[in-house]
Amino acid sequence: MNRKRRNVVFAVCFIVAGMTIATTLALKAFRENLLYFYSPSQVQAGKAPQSRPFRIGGLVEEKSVVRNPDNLTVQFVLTDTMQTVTVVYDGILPDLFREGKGVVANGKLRSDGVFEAFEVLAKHDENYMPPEVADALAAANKPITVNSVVKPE
Amino acid sequence: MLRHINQFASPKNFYALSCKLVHYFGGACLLLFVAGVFGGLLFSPPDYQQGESVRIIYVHVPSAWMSLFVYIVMAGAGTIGLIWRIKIMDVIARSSAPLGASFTFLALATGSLWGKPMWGAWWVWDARLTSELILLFLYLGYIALQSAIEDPRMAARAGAILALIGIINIPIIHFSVEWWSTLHQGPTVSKLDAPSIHIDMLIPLLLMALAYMCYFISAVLMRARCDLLALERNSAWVGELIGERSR
Amino acid sequence: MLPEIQEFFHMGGYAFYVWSSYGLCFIVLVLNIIIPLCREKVIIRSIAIQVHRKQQK
Amino acid sequence: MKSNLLDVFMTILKRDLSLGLSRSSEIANPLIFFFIVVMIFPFALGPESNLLQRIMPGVIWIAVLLSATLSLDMMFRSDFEDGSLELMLLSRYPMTLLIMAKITAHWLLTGAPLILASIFLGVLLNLPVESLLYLFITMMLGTPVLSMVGSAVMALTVGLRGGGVLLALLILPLYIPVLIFSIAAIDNAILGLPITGEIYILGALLVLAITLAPFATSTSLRIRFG
Amino acid sequence: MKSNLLDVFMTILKRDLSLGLSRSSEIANPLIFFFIVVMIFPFALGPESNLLQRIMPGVIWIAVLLSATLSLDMMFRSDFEDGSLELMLLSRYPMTLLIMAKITAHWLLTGAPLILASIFLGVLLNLPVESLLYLFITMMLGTPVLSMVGSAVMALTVGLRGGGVLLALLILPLYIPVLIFSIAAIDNAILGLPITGEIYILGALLVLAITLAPFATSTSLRIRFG
Amino acid sequence: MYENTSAVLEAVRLKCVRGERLIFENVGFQLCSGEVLQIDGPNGSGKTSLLRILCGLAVAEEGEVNWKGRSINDDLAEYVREVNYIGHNNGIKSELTPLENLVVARSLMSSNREFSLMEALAQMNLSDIADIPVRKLSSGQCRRVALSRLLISQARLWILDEPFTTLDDNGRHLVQDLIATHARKGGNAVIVTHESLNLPEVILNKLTL
Amino acid sequence: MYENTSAVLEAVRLKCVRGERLIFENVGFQLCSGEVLQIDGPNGSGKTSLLRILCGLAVAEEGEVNWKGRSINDDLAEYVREVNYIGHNNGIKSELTPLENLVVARSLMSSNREFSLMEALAQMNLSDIADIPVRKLSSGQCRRVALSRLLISQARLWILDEPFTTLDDNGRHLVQDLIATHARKGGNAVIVTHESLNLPEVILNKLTL
Ligand code: HEM
Ligand SMILES: Nc1ncnc2c1ncn2[C@@H]1O[C@H](COP(=O)(O)OP(=O)(O)OP(=O)(O)O)[C@@H](O)[C@H]1O
Ligand SMILES: Nc1ncnc2c1ncn2[C@@H]1O[C@H](COP(=O)(O)OP(=O)(O)OP(=O)(O)O)[C@@H](O)[C@H]1O
Ligand SMILES: [Mg+2]
Ligand SMILES: [Mg+2]
Repeated sequence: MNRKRRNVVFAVCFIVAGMTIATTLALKAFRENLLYFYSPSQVQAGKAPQSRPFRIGGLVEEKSVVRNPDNLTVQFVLTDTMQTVTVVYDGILPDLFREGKGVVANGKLRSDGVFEAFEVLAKHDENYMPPEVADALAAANKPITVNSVVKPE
Repeated sequence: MLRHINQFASPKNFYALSCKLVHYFGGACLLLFVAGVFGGLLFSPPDYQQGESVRIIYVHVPSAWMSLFVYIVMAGAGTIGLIWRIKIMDVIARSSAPLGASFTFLALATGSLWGKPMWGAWWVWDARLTSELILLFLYLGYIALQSAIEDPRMAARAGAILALIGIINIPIIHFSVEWWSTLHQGPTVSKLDAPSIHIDMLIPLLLMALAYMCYFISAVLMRARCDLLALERNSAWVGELIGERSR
Repeated sequence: MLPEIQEFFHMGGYAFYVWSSYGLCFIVLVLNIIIPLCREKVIIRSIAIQVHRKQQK
Repeated sequence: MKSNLLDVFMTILKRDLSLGLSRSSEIANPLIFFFIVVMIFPFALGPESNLLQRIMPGVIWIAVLLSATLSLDMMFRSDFEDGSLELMLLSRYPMTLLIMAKITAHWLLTGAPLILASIFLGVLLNLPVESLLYLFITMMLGTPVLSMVGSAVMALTVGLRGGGVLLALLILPLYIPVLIFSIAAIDNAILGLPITGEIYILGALLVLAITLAPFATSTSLRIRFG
Repeated sequence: MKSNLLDVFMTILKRDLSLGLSRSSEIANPLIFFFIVVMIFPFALGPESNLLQRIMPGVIWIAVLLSATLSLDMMFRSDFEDGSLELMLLSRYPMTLLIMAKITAHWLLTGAPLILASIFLGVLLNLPVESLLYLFITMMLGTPVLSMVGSAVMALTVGLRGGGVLLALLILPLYIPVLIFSIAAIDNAILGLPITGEIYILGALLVLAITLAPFATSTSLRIRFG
Repeated sequence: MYENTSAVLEAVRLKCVRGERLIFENVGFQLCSGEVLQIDGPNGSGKTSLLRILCGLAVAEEGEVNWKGRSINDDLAEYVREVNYIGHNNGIKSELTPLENLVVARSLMSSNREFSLMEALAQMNLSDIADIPVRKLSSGQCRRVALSRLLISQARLWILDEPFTTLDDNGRHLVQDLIATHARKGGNAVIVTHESLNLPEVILNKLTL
Repeated sequence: MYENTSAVLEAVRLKCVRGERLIFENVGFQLCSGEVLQIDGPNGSGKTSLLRILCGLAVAEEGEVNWKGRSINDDLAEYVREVNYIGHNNGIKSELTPLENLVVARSLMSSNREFSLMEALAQMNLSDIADIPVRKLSSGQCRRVALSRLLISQARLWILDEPFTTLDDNGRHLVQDLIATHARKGGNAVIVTHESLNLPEVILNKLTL
């Protein structure tokens, strides 16, 4: 019995130690950024890849959207409230594409610092409410709670 | 104590009980579904951004929740069956798997159908979506393992181990939106502070969630009943039961 | 009345997405009820045959 | 007692190594399978060198994954079939110890050669030096995880009909995280981005596997016999 | 005698089909393996949709190849292990006939479902219609060749240790011509180029396989027992 | 039908080499119609190897096997129709039931229609488990399924490698009766076993390797 | 060392269910130090299943097995040290030589140092082939390799499933002698066989399933 108990204790210690190390490592990893997309600040800081496609996410700056009347080309500015990046895109925008709302664009950085997107995805927030309520809130000048896209570094 | 539970959980008693429960939960499920679907499609308002497409929330979110919940049930029941050797638990774990796979499939499908108009893409490889897809594979693997092992007791115990290995995936799915920057939105309802969803939308959503839950309970009991009959086909009580019925 | 119904089915332009979501859910959920019902019938029949055989013996 | 444990670990390790070496096909075959899978891609995709350069690290990792999966079979099957596993279960040493020895042997026989082969192929295919370096690092962290997760799942499926493919089905979803983070690390490394996050995660996976795999395996084996 | 031959062909065919169906995992597993291999690529290569569109027909064909190879195992191994093959060799019918029945059963159990699955995945992945059409045609011509070449090689390796991977090793080089011409056909079709040449070659390979495989297989089997 | 004096099965100066080792040489015997040959010998003396040569699965290093006066290699296909070999391996599929196994076996061999398959199984005491997959049977039950092939075969020459392993007493008697009946009808059998056979009214030859 | 009157191994009302079928129930026996139990019964009566329960590889549906008065499941790890099980399968690797196989086997079990491994092989008449891979041996030779584990083990309880299959007469005598010697030294053995055992000076109990 004694030996058996010792074995069990040993096994439990082993597992607990292992789990602890694993979680520490995992937590450390989450402190680094495992990115699904880059923010404009990171792009401006030169942390984004130059030669190959990547994703960039941020808010569409108010009144920055310029549509070319001849074709579908659009140009707009992405911001994370600290830095901005200009994006050009040729295609149909998703329904949730609004000024002041979050988007994720997939494409390449041109040498002139403009981001050429081949896909634009709308990132929406976690707020759900009827239009009237939203209007009322807007009228009361209350900001609709923080948009999760913006995570300034 | 254990003996008491065991007796209560004897296949015969369980069979009788489950017949009743299926009726109750089935009825409740039907009512809730009707209320939820009407509430969701007719009475709830459109969203200020997403318009009418927000109505997909009433099927997507419950499916997604259930896909996680059923996995926990499956792994939990399997573990209890593994440790205390309660046959009923094994049967419940085994019958949960196809349902869980269905819910996962629904979450993926309705999510895609929602993502196309809202995000502009059917599918992206972000953490939430990827881990949910892995969940589907886990369910399928569990089902395949069950069908590959002949001996039901051994199959149940092997399945429990597999389910336990895979349970690491559940917190990953749930917290992925906070750990990584995903395209998928963050928590709306399951936030600890006030949910950021209007009450008119929240009510049908919760109704649907309840309906799914009742549906799961009655469906899993129905499957479990089949499995029990097949497992215990040679035992006395099944013989009596069928004998009475065929007469 | 009619335009209202039409509008309802139109779903603000999202008809395809909304209705196929609900449709898929309906199909899958109903299938998950029907399959075990059929299986139960088959099993009960086979057990009945077995019981019958035993009684004859 | 202590030295005894080490002894038996070494005996099993030696036994599995000499078994593996005596049927040399067991080492050679996964390797050759690996080469073939990697080489098939240029055939299938045409010789566009840009495209190939872009996808090759990924393809190499996938090929490693597939051939590691296939080679898992040798870890338990023959022992199961000829009754050696029963002997081990009835031995006087804890099963977990024997399993650790078997996992180590398996990694030495398949993981290590696959790493060398990947580097070799990488050089042949003109991959940039960073790719190679991080291919090596991620594989050093990743392939032991494959052997360990593999042993746990293998123990569940050993002796089942159609086991090979069932195994692949069960195991690939568990491998996918390793794959994703490894490839993300390589890609980032090529671009000069930080990769500490990915490396931490791979490390966490490795530690997790080391802690859990022996126990999961021995439990599964007991179940398969129960 | 004629009808007798047909009888025994049908018996063996039925036997193998019901064996395959009774262990339903044997059909399902290669399929799922196939799905997973195809799905792994987007994980490994990232979500660039252009790139994926470009390589997906090739990847699908490779996945078909790999899972067909893995499923070959079921054609002879169990028959070898339990002595059924000896029984067949000692039967009063020509071995080639029995082998044709076995090959047919194998194709029905694996080739046919894989074709359907490829088409399904192709639709899921948004492949253009021509790709799909020619994927289908090349697979109809190609997968029977896989089953037949596979049976011949399988017969040589059956019962050898590490057989699964050895088999893959022997067989993949033989499959590569099928792969190359099929993919060339698909690529050309997408570009609007004529593809009759490739189709003829695939046809020729099929006829060649039909003529030679049964004899090669039965000879190899006799050698393995000799 | 055949003269009793001329040998039906004849082995002439057989020599067997496995790997590099000589297993046996100069082995020969003659069997006339209705005779049974029992082969015995210490472990590793080459009994199984000899049987495989006799039924054409392996080729002898030297010497030859004659069937009705002609070398079996002249027309192997013709010869194997007259042979029923049951080796160490049972040759049954573990996924199929005993009944299904017999259906396949019958379609492969020259069967006699004297017995229905169920009758054959019943005679081997297997009727209760005729519908259970073989994988769920015990070792002795599997052996019985394999041996029930003897009942439905029309082959004239039975070649049996340790048929009694894992059989219980009842099974041993059954199989010995089968062999005796077969021999009395003019058939032949070559049997490897370490036990003493009890075959009334049958000429039993012995060969010790 | 142990009193002869108290049971060393005791099985109490064992019940075994495989799949859905009841194989046996209410099976029990007691073995005192130095006694041997022979288990017999028709094919499929559950002998192998019983042995696997006795050595802890399988769990009985009901009932329990006691070793020296305590249930074996209390400390399975302790119990299995005292058990030497040789089943239908030989548990030897076909790529290794008999000698290498024994080396591995010895490192896994509580071995006695009375014999060197070569001596053990010699006693089983295997010294000529000690260095040939097992794959090239005949079925009886393989069985002998497995059985030579008995010689080097210190286990007190031997559990043997049809140990005599494919052994020649010499082999049978050898193994019976081994068992008798083991029992006379106070050890126990549980043996499934259809043959009658000849163990001089040993108390032989019989159990028929
Ligand atoms: C294929 C695509 C998608 C998948 C696989 C998916 C998966 C999931 C999962 C697994 C959950 C449950 C998370 C948890 O309880 O921890 C969830 C919740 C949710 N999803 Fe999705 N989803 C997808 C697309 C979408 C889209 C396009 C939207 C909206 C535009 C959306 C909105 C939501 C909402 C509102 C919740 C509830 C969050 C909460 O718990 O409060 N999903 N999704
Ligand atoms: N895996 C299994 N699943 C279901 N039933 C099984 C299984 N293995 C064996 N059985 C059944 O259990 C019973 C006992 O089998 P067991 O192998 O113990 O018999 P046995 O007494 O050793 O017979 P034998 O003398 O033929 O070796 C048999 O009737 C068999 O059909
Ligand atoms: N594949 C092989 N390669 C080389 N030698 C072999 C091979 N198989 C068997 N042998 C050798 O041939 C000899 C005869 O083997 P065989 O199986 O014919 O013996 P057996 O008389 O049937 O013995 P048993 O009574 O043990 O079944 C043995 O000494 C064995 O070592
Ligand atoms: Mg032999
Ligand atoms: Mg037995």
